[in-house]
Amino acid sequence: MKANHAVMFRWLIRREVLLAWRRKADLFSALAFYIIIVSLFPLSMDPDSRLLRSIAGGVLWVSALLATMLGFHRMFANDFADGSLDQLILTPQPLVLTVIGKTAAQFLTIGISLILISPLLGLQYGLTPNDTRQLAWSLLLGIPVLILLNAVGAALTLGVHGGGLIAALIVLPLCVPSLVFGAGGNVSLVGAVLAPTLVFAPWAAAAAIRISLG
Amino acid sequence: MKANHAVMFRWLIRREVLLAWRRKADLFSALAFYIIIVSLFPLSMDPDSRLLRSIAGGVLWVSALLATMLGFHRMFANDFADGSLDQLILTPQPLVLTVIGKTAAQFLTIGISLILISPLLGLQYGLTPNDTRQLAWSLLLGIPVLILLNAVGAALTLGVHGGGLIAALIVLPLCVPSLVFGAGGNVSLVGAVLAPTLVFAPWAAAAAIRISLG
Amino acid sequence: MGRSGGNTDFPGMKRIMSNWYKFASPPALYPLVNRLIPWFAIPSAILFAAGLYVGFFVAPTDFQQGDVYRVLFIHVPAAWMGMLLYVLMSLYASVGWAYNIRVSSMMASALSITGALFTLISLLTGSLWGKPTWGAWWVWDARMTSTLILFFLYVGFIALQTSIDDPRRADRAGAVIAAVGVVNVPIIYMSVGWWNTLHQGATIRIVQESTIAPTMLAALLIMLAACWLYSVAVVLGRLSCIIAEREHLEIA
Amino acid sequence: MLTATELECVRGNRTVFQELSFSVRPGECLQLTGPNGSGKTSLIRILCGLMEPSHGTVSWKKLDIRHLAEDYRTCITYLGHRHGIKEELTPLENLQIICGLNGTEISRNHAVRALEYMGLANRETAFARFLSEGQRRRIALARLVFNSSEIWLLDEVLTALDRDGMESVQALIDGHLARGGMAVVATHHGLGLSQGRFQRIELAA
Amino acid sequence: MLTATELECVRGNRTVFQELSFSVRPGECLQLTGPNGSGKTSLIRILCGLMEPSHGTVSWKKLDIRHLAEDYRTCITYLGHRHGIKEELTPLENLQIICGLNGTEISRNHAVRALEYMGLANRETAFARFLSEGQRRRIALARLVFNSSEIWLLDEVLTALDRDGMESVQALIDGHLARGGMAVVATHHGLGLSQGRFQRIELAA
Ligand code: HEM
Ligand SMILES: Nc1ncnc2c1ncn2[C@@H]1O[C@H](COP(=O)(O)OP(=O)(O)OP(=O)(O)O)[C@@H](O)[C@H]1O
Ligand SMILES: Nc1ncnc2c1ncn2[C@@H]1O[C@H](COP(=O)(O)OP(=O)(O)OP(=O)(O)O)[C@@H](O)[C@H]1O
Ligand SMILES: [Mg+2]
Ligand SMILES: [Mg+2]
Repeated sequence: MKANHAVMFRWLIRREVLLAWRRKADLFSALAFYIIIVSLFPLSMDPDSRLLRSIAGGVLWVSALLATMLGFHRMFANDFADGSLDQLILTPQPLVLTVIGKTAAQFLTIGISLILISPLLGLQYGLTPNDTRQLAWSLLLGIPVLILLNAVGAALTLGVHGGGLIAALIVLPLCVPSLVFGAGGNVSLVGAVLAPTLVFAPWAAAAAIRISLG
Repeated sequence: MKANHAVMFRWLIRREVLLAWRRKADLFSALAFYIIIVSLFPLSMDPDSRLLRSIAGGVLWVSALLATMLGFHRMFANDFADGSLDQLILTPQPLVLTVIGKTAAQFLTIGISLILISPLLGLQYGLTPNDTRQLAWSLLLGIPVLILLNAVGAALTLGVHGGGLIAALIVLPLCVPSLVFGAGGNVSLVGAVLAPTLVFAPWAAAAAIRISLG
Repeated sequence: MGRSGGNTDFPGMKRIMSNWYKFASPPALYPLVNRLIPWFAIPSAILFAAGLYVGFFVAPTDFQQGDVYRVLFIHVPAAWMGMLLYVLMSLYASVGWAYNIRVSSMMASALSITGALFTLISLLTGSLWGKPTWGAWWVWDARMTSTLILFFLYVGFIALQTSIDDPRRADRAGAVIAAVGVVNVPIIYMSVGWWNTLHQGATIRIVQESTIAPTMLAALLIMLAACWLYSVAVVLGRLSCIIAEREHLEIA
Repeated sequence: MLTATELECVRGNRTVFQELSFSVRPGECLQLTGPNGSGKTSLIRILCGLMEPSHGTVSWKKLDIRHLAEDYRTCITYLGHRHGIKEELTPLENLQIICGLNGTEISRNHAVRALEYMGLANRETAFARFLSEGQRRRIALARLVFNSSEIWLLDEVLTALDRDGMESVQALIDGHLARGGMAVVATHHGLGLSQGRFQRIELAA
Repeated sequence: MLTATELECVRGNRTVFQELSFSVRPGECLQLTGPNGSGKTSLIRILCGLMEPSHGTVSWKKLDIRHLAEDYRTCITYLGHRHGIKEELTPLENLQIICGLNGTEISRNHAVRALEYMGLANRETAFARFLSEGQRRRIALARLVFNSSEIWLLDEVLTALDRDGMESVQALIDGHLARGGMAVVATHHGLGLSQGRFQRIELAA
């Protein structure tokens, strides 16, 4: 049996990526959203470069956080609504693996594209190449945390009306540490937050799904 | 026949409000979400009062946009998914009235509560009573714009054909002017944006719904 | 598969559990709970009276801040209770989940509201206090900020539980989020502290009188005890309501 | 009289049906049968004006429904595959609201009686979320009990219903025809209708 | 052998069924009937382990399925009211993915043949969104064509299907039973099965 897990996992990833591709719209709107939010601030305040540079990290991080929020509560909700979540749960694969697969796919699609576009947006704020590099790194380590936490929130609110918002409520406070460290530009601390999240969040999410289908 | 429109409209409002009430969680969490986002920004930057005051407008507006977006893209999607949108369209009421009714209900529930809470949040950013008043006004005029534009977007994304992409790319940029004016604290310009939106958006949304159901 | 408490998988565990279940069955506890309430309610009322009296009339006026500082007698205990109750809540929730003890889960729900309330009070009194002392209703001081976030954690928990209408599911979901939350609390406090020291400019050190007058200390301690008893009483009260509601639900 | 003339339906790039003409007279029931994907749903949606035919017209009392718009919508009752039942509402609320929205308000105890007729006695005030598939379907159908609109357009109306369910629906349609109403019903099950003139259109795949 | 002992199901605050015990042997089909809301769906979800019975156990080859977990899941195939078909995917993709996810990969032209068997010839590459209700249902059912798992759990399997559809499904179940498989089928329609031993449980409302 075990031998098969690899195969199943590959199919899971293929499924998720294919779906993401067919739903380009979501991906693009998340990106567009990110870009607009980030570009808004310079427009809405006096363009004093020192001021801008000092808020750059914060704005980019919070916007990234929000852009991830927008899509991810649908991570399980769609599958729940059309019954394919039942099917995913009934695959011989342990549910944790399924969760990991889905989050990984999310990271590979939205996550990566957010990270890739950030340096460009950094330019708007006159970030030095050095700051930019630091920011990109912190996002690279931080966004997985955001995604994983979102997965837990999404799983807990399955089939709950207004699930998206409630998931956000639950998740946002938990995102504070990575937000603070990331925006503060302390990459290593973000990594320190990532490690335990990687280990525990998938289990929490899996448990949450079981509970929600109870 | 015409006599009935009033009755039907009352039932529509009753329906929407009842649903909103049953989904209290939605409303409540939209608010909490708004508050949390607003409070997160300072955490991601240097909390010195001058800086905070200068970004306050932007932060409150962006957060308001989000709080509306997170909830409202489901505005028609729910009704579409369970088939009750068909029923709404087949009522003797003109579709535009239905759209107006739904958006009005949204404004009366989530919209108002967002506006009411904003001054409090202004305190966190050390806004002067004067700035606060200005901000509240700009939100009062601006949030309807956001809701209406979201309605159009939601209508376009119904059934998630390729329309989703178009919707995102149309609606988000359309939000930018009100965002910029509002965040910049220019109430009269926001009003200038509101007027045409009030006139055209409902028709656009109605048309969009027809298209999506094709 | 629905049951997620791994413990139920050991042979024999089921029996123990079912005993627990009988032992801690809500209906059995209901009368006991109701009988306990006054034993905490009355003393807390007395202590409140005493504490407030000492705090507001006996304790000397602060030479720096004048009489404003007396808010401290409400503010500080409230803040502490807020933090304490969150930990308790998570504990009860987790136990209720792992061993499938309904009362324990109900206890968690009961605690969440009271905890949130205390945290809110500490926030409000804090900012009431902040206005005269710091000249601002709100200051992004580390302690205040982390209290605010703690409040958000409470709100998330409550929102989740109220939005789920199947009580069993609400309990379990709450347990998950409470567990995740309590693990995060220290990290959050640490991060906020780090952030605050990162931007020294903004930190307002709450000036600590080198020596608190003994009467002040007494008042503070009395108020603390009063808050304790109050929480126990209120939580038990809420618990009995929850039991009544749910059992009634199951009878109907 | 409801008349369809030379209807053609193109979905995507495939013609589902063409040259479809028929008319339904008062007291008459038109049954649509045909294999999956033969166009029953499409046809019904065209008949209520939810979809545009790619060619041809649907007319009601000699007038094109596209021009009649609201005046036509007051005359029809449509039930689709997806029965717009709100899970957060109770059967009672669902029923009263849908009636109110159609300008035919219905008193609480009429509503209760309708639901009882559909076998939902003493479940009127449970949230629809807690009801089974068939029970939800029954809420949607309860709308037909006190319904006096001239045209009923029912898609897969018997899905998910048990025997009694089917019978009571058939009884409803009978009564409607007897009152001189018209019905267009798409179904895979035979409709055991006693009353009323019949007409069957078999759509080809 | 699949055995259920003293199952009890409580939804919300009402007991749907109690004291339900039965066992299904290889080559045997258990048909669940009963009025709407009698607990067919609940029972099937309990049998696949998606729901916890409030009391009682389900065991497979004498072992509680709660402990078997994955080993049990490899043996079952479940189709529910909501047939987990992704509208953004083509029938082909849907089929291959669901099979792959269950560790029973299926070659492209096997998939095509399965879909053809379910009457979706030359629709394999249209998006499921563009298919009719029944056609979507058929995609989900195509999974059964080359399916060798021992237990089939089918809820309302004949819904929305036309005559041929029903017949081909019945043929599939026949074959499955003939191969010594087991099936639990909830349906309101009679199952015209020729082969295999039978067993019917009538759930009371
Ligand atoms: C974990 C939460 C909190 C704890 C444990 C806490 C504890 C304390 C304590 C022990 C004092 C006594 C003053 C001292 O000697 O340090 C104090 C003072 C004060 N607290 Fe808090 N507090 C908390 C949150 C807050 C919040 C949320 C606010 C405002 C919103 C606030 C505002 C103040 C103010 C203005 C003072 C007086 C500062 C001064 O004495 O100069 N505190 N707090
Ligand atoms: N989520 C739920 N919460 C509470 N009760 C529920 C829930 N879902 C279903 N029920 C109740 O459980 C009973 C059984 O539901 P179930 O869906 O199993 O019936 P069923 O036999 O499948 O009906 P149908 O033939 O209509 O599909 C019904 O009376 C229903 O009211
Ligand atoms: N949105 C769509 N876009 C393109 N083609 C579609 C769309 N919806 C359905 N079709 C096609 O139109 C044809 C008719 O679909 P329709 O739903 O009317 O069939 P039906 O008779 O209702 O089938 P069923 O008995 O399964 O309900 C089908 O072949 C289907 O593939
Ligand atoms: Mg159809
Ligand atoms: Mg069922």
